[in-house]
Amino acid sequence: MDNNKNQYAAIEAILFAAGDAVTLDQLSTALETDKEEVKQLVFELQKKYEEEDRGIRVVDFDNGERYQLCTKTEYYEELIKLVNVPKSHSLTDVLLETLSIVAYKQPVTRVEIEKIRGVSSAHAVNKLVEYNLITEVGRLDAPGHPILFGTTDDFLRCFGISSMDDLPDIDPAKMADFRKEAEEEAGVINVEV
Amino acid sequence: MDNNKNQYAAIEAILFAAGDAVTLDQLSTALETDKEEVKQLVFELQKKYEEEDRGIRVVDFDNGERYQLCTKTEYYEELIKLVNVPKSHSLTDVLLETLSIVAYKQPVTRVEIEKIRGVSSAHAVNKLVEYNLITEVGRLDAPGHPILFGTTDDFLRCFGISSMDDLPDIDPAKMADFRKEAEEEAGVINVEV
Amino acid sequence: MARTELDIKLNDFEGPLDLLLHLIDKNKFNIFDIPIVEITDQYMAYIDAMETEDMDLMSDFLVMAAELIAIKSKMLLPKEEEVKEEEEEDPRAELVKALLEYKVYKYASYELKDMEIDASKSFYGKEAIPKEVKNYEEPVDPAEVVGDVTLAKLQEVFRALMRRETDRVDQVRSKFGTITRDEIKIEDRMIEIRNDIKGLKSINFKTLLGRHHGKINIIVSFMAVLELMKTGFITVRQDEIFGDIVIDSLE
Repeated sequence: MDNNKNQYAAIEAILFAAGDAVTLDQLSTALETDKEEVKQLVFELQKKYEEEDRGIRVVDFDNGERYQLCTKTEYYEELIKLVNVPKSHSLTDVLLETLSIVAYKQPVTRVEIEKIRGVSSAHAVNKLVEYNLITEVGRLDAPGHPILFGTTDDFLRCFGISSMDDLPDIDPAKMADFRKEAEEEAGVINVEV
Repeated sequence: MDNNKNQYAAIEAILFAAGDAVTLDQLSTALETDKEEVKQLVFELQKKYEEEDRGIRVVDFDNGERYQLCTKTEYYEELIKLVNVPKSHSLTDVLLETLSIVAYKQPVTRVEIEKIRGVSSAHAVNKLVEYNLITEVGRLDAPGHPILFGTTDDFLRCFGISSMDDLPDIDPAKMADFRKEAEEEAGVINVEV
Repeated sequence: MARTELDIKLNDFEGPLDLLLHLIDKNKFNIFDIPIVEITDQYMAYIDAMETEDMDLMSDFLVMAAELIAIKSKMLLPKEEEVKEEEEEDPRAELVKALLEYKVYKYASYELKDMEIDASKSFYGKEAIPKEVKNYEEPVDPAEVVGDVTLAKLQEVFRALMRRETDRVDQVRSKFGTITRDEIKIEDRMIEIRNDIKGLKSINFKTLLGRHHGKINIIVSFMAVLELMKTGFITVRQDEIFGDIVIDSLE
């Protein structure tokens, strides 16, 4: 039997059965194959799923640290006719705003979030924790040891990204864009930001 | 795009997302395709899953009234490696005590073991049976016909002896010695029992 | 400003920064050169018209109002020498920085919203571990379990157990209550022994036991003998260690 094929099938079986994300370590242990090879196998499997016009695909999180199966978005139409769409918590603007701060600034404390938003954010933070989109990732080494928040795997799934690298750019370049925009509008340059 | 291929993908996506069994009616509705055709499609899909050395397959219930995805049994081994965290097994003091009683007093019932140990020993006995160090060797001819336990061949192998004759003597004479010893220590005078 | 223009609840804004960005946008102000007097006036008008029962939110808006007023007064202060002015920081700098940073995350949150809509079209599966796998128990290698436990160790454990078992029985001595529930009581046995040996010169303890077999009986008999000795009905002799115990009646 083609050994590689079996490995693909084994990965598919594992990912299917697990339901949740499976770590590269777990796959490597289950397949008794070293991690680099597993990574390569999954990569090829991902391509197979693409090519063969399959209904599912393999998503990877954190650059191949964790893998999970999910349906292709193309079949959403068929799915909603049948599968009870788990009414995903509607993320209000407040929650999205708070979430974007956590996503880009993590690990971040509630106080830092509030400083950026200019408004108390306890409720929003609690809701996001409740939705398992953010979670405590540690404590700040400061008086009171405030909780540091970071995003979860559910965050990645919810926004269809595989790692924080896939977040839309809002780095200094984006900031500069905003400034340029504003400057162009007014033709003034005078504040150091 | 090949229409059939898309239908296969749609079925795969639906079955994957549903998790549970999906009825032919539901599939027919979701695909907007009549039932006979859907049946044929699923049949072909089943064959694809077989042929392509895939890790999952479509099982059907009630002659194609309901369908569900499941892992191929060939890959159970990998799943077991994924799910089962290898536990380290060793003889705890409790197990050791229980084993020594079975070794030297066999055949012996659980009640007798408990009488000697002074505590209930069901868990320890079960564990030793699970480890195949002791096993049922018969039934006591008494009310309830309690199980008599004795040591196994694995026991002999593990302790590097070839038969129970190789056990350090704890024959009745020896047992009496033990008791005597114990009684002496306890300050009880030497009494013939 | 007409009341109708303000007919937006403050709850419609995420916070004071959101409101300020709205005002800047609406008035087409330059964010780097905000006309502080004007924006403060408009801001205050919103606050006055504010309908919110959320005191937390209200206080956040009020804090910003105070800040705006502080900036305004700083800017209205008479300027010192020309040279100094260039080095002096614009009182609005902090606010602008905050507004820009906030705007960045607000922008990002819109992007996230779009991404969420797309991502929600993918479905994840449920755990589907077959029962056989779930219930599977790894067969344990007995050799691994035994490890380096030797036969000698096993024997040692057994010896210790036997010793402990005797100890446990001996402890009964301190728990007469539990014995009295048995057929024989020490008191009864004392009477029996007194009757048995009455008129006899002496009797061997083993003979005395007679039909009284069993550990408990031996112990109870022995305790009874000790008791009778204490109360002066008998004396007890033992010529050598582990030798026979001979009981002499004093009655």
